[in-house]
Amino acid sequence: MKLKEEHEKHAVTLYPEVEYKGHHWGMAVDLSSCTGCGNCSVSCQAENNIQVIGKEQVRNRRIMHWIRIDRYFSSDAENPEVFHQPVMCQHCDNAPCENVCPVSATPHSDEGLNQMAYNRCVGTKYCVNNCPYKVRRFNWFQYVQNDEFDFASNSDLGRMVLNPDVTVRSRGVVEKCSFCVQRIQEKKIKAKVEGRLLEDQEIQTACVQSCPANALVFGDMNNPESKISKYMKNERNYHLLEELHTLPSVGYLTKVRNKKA
Amino acid sequence: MNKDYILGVFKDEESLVSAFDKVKEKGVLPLEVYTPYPVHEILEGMGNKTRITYAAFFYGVFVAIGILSFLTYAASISWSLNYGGKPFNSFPSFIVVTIVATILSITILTLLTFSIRSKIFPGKVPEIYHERATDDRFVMVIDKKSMGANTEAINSIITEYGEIE
Amino acid sequence: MYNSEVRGRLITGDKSLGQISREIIAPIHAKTPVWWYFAVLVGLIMFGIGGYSIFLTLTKGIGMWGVNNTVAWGWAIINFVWWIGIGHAGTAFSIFLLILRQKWRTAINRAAEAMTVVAVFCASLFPLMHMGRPWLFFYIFPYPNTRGPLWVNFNSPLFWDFVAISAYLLISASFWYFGMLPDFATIRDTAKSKIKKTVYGIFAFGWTGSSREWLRFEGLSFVLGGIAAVLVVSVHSIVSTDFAVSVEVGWHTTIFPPYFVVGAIFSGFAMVLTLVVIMRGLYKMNDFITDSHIDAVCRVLIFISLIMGTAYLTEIFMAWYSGSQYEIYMFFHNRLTGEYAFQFWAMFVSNAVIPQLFWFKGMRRRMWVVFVISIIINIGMWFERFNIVVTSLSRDYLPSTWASYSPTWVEIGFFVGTLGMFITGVLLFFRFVPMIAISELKSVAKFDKQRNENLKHNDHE
Amino acid sequence: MKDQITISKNFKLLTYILIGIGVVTFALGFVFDAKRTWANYLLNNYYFLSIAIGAAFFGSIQYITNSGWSAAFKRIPEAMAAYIPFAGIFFLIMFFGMHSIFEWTHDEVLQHDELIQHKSPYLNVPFFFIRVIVFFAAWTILSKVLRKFSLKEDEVGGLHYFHKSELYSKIFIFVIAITFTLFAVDMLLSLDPHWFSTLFAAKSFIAAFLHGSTIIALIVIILNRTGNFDILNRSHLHDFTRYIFMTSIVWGYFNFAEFMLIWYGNIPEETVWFVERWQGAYKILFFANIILNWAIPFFVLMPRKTSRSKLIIFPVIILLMIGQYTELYYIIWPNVVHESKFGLLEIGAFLGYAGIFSLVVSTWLAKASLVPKNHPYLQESLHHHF
Repeated sequence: MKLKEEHEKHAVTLYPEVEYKGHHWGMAVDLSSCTGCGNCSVSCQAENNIQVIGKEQVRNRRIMHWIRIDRYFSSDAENPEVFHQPVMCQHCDNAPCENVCPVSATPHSDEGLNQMAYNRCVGTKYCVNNCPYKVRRFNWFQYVQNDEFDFASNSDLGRMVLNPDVTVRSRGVVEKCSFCVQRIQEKKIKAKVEGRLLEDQEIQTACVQSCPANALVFGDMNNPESKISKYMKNERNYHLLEELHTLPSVGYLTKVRNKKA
Repeated sequence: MNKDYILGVFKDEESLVSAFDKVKEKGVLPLEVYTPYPVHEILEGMGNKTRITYAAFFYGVFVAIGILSFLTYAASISWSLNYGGKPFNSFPSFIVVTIVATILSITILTLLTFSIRSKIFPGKVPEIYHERATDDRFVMVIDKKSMGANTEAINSIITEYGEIE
Repeated sequence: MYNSEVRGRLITGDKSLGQISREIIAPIHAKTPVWWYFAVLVGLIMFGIGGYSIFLTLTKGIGMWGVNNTVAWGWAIINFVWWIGIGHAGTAFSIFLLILRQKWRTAINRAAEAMTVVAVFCASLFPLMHMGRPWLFFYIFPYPNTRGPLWVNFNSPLFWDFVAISAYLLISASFWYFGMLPDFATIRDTAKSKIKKTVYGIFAFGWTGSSREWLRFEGLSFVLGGIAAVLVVSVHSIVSTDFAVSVEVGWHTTIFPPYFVVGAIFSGFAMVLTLVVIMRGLYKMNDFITDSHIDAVCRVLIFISLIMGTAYLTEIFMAWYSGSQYEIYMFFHNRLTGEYAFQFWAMFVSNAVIPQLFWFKGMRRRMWVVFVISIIINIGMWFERFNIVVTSLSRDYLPSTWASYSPTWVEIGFFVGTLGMFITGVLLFFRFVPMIAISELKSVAKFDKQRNENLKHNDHE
Repeated sequence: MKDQITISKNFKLLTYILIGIGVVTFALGFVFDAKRTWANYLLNNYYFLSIAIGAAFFGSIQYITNSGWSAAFKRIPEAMAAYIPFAGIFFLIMFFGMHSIFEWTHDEVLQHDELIQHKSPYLNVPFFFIRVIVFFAAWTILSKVLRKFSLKEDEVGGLHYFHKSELYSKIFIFVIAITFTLFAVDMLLSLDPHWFSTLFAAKSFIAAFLHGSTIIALIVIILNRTGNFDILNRSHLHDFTRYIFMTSIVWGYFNFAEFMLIWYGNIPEETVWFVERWQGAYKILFFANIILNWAIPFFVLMPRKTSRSKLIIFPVIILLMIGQYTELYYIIWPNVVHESKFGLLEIGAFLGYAGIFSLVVSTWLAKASLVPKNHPYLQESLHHHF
């Protein structure tokens, strides 16, 4: 873990880090468990009404799904070793995408979420450029009720499977992983109504819920007892592109392989 | 033509300036001088002063302070939002906006001041003494009353360098 | 005292003041030549293509362009920066040469400023149209929101851009317009036809040329000049912050603000040169825009070209010196040799190498060479923006997101449309507005006379 | 008007005393606190070299822009450029202090630091001194050539040497632009071998130009006070202050641009330099730099009246001289001395160098006619008025 110490030593900043007094949502991915099955992408797509855009647009590098799975190959090319890394919005506390938005469409919440106000977005796409992880998605076309995109959202039946808790984004708007904010709010309200504190693991985002390998963990990083806090303190934990000092709320537990010496 | 004044018309800058200086020596200040381009001796000699630069400076100072305080108010008091962990009062960022917005405001205000003070605005009907004053003639307008006893002398000065019309 | 033996004459042909006015105004009074109608038609057709492209973009979406999730800014932003760079010439020309007291500027600055206004207008279309929802562009105004105090983000370089470009458009237009008041008055007073007298009379705002007016006019030019000097620098610096404040490799570098300003002036001067060479040829203005004027612009271009070359080398050197693997990859594996290496070398050669031909007097005095090189610089500066915008985006931090970019015809059509707009705008300028600042030219005409010891310098300040 | 100036005995004596103070200070300094003394050595070397380079640049710019007004004063930048070879010798002597000044010269650091290993093809002692020698050779030769043309022009007249000077000025500007930026990288940027900024060299360059122009104006004013430059009128002063004003704005602009972009990006590899300088006395210096080098010249020299008055320009010049010092101190100290110490050592060292610089410049000024003869723009310059 020399690299990590190195980064921590050099993690110098010109302004103080923001303190999160209430919750501070975070996610961890155990790369040792992840098999790259893509279940998280699919469940996210179902939960968050993500449009199906067809292979032509995918070929044009205009994918819409909020989690993508990056594959890294190493060792020899004939029989490579591979590991999979699901990359969703990292909800950086020093998010480069937020401060470049002219219309305040993407501020940071008090709970450490990187939010999108779809109504406010005018689609300058600067945030898309300035995200070092490239996890922001742009609605290049109107995908709903458009004959050129004759997929789920072009028929009445198809639109009936939309999740009513999540808005459908219009053309020209940027969207991205919200940490399933609708689920967070639902559980928070439920706990409040019942007059109790939120329990750890009570909130499950769509990807966490559907991961067959339990590689994904979601929770409150401000709660020292939570599973996520333990994951974050794990010595295997690192952040993607840590050297940019974006302070992501997503941690990755590095992959461990058993190899002959 | 109204005969309360005489026009001295000159062909070049040197003649105008020489005649102007001599007329002034006689203690007579022309009503107005019309030239196709600014002649500094005349601008100084006519004794008018413009405070438009000072006006612009003060516009600049007030606008800059105003904008900077507005930005600070809007971003850190009225509705403070966290953008990427930047402090609410992002002073270095505000400087940029302040500079440009100040420049914009100075320009608008100075142009307005200029228009109002010089009475220059679209559709104004100009008072033209001599048609060629904007082309190739330098025209001096002298009030007959102000000449008094010097009428003869001034007439001869003007005819020496140019002509009377 | 102006030493015209060493410095060369500002106006050839020993013209009287009356001749100066008449010869410059001649195109306005003369019958419109046939080529003019033809050229306007070409401009309008190009503008039509642009209009159709904008229509498609508006009705179907930005997806009509070649941009994608990785390279989210494409031709639109390249062209925006390119146009705004060209738009810096006019003001830079008038202001910096005024500060350096270069008297030869008087023959060219009007054309340069006109070009500025048209170019900035062309430029401003791009950021508007490249928005996903351009009909909501007013969200960028910092007005107190009706549902509560939601202000805009003052940290955003795009907000700075918005303020800067509107300021620039307004100021360059008014700087240009107010400079023309005396000339409009000249047209009004020399025109024979009633209609022209009235129309130009309205444009002249009742200017008479009295000493009081001149005094305030000088004060105003001084203020506007001083402001515009700061503005030119700050506007393009702000455009550069669109890139430089990001964390993208190849964008985030501290040299960007001055580098963009210099680049803008470079491309602007090149465009001025293109325009002036055309203007000289079409309207026989050789007596006012003499060979030594062209020569002077060329020499400025050598100087700026050297600065550009130094900046390119600094960037490359610093990329290596930084020891950052991303920087090294960006410069040595992507820009210098990668997919867009052609664009990089096109930029380097046409901006830093080819203008060096201007060291030779023979090159500076051959109009077709000057014309060709000025066009090459314009193209080279376009490639510079391509190099910055696309190359950096296409290969950023995580290899999984690397993507290529090529424009669709809609984007190209949009660009063609602005070119058409520019051509039409410039042609209208040639036809209806005195293309050389008459009063300023008159004020320097005297320096060509043999005996000018007694004359004082009459700078507009 | 006399053709040549003579240096008064008192002035010479004064420079000798100053040099004496400097020598004593350095001698004592090396005994008691060698590291800090080497830091002083670097600072003052760079300080006066940058002024000389700035002046040489100023002289060349006048040719390139065909400026007429400054023709009568061109001997001053020429004399200041004569200091360049002396500075070269001082920089070569710095060989003995390399370890005290530059972290990257330490072998044990080099072994553990990958970043410095990466840079070592460029940052190594032999190549460093090869660069120093090449740069100084280029500057010395070109400035001597320009000086020679200028003196020849006095004798011969005509336009031949004028055109030659113009050509060489262009070359000189190009050479200075490339070499001085690399020089600033070597001397200042490499003090912190982990940090980089593309604008840094350009900023150092503009600082040299700013302070070079300032010192030219200072010398002109002093010479005028001693009755040598009767031709100096308010328009000349205004033009000098314009140069100071403009370059000061550019300096402020560069300084702001560099800081703002790094502040905004907040990437640790870049912020580290500022974080080190955002504590204790350095933070005060951060603002002092801006006030001295930008704010005061900007607001004081903006009105037409103040920029034509010697009484007002003089204190601004003094403040700018302090500004150059604080800026270099701010750059050098955190990396070399690690503490913000200021005392007799710093004052003595500065005085010593000031003595040498004044001696060199005055000697060269006295070598030729103070106002050039036969310069084609001389009449324009003498009758300068606006």
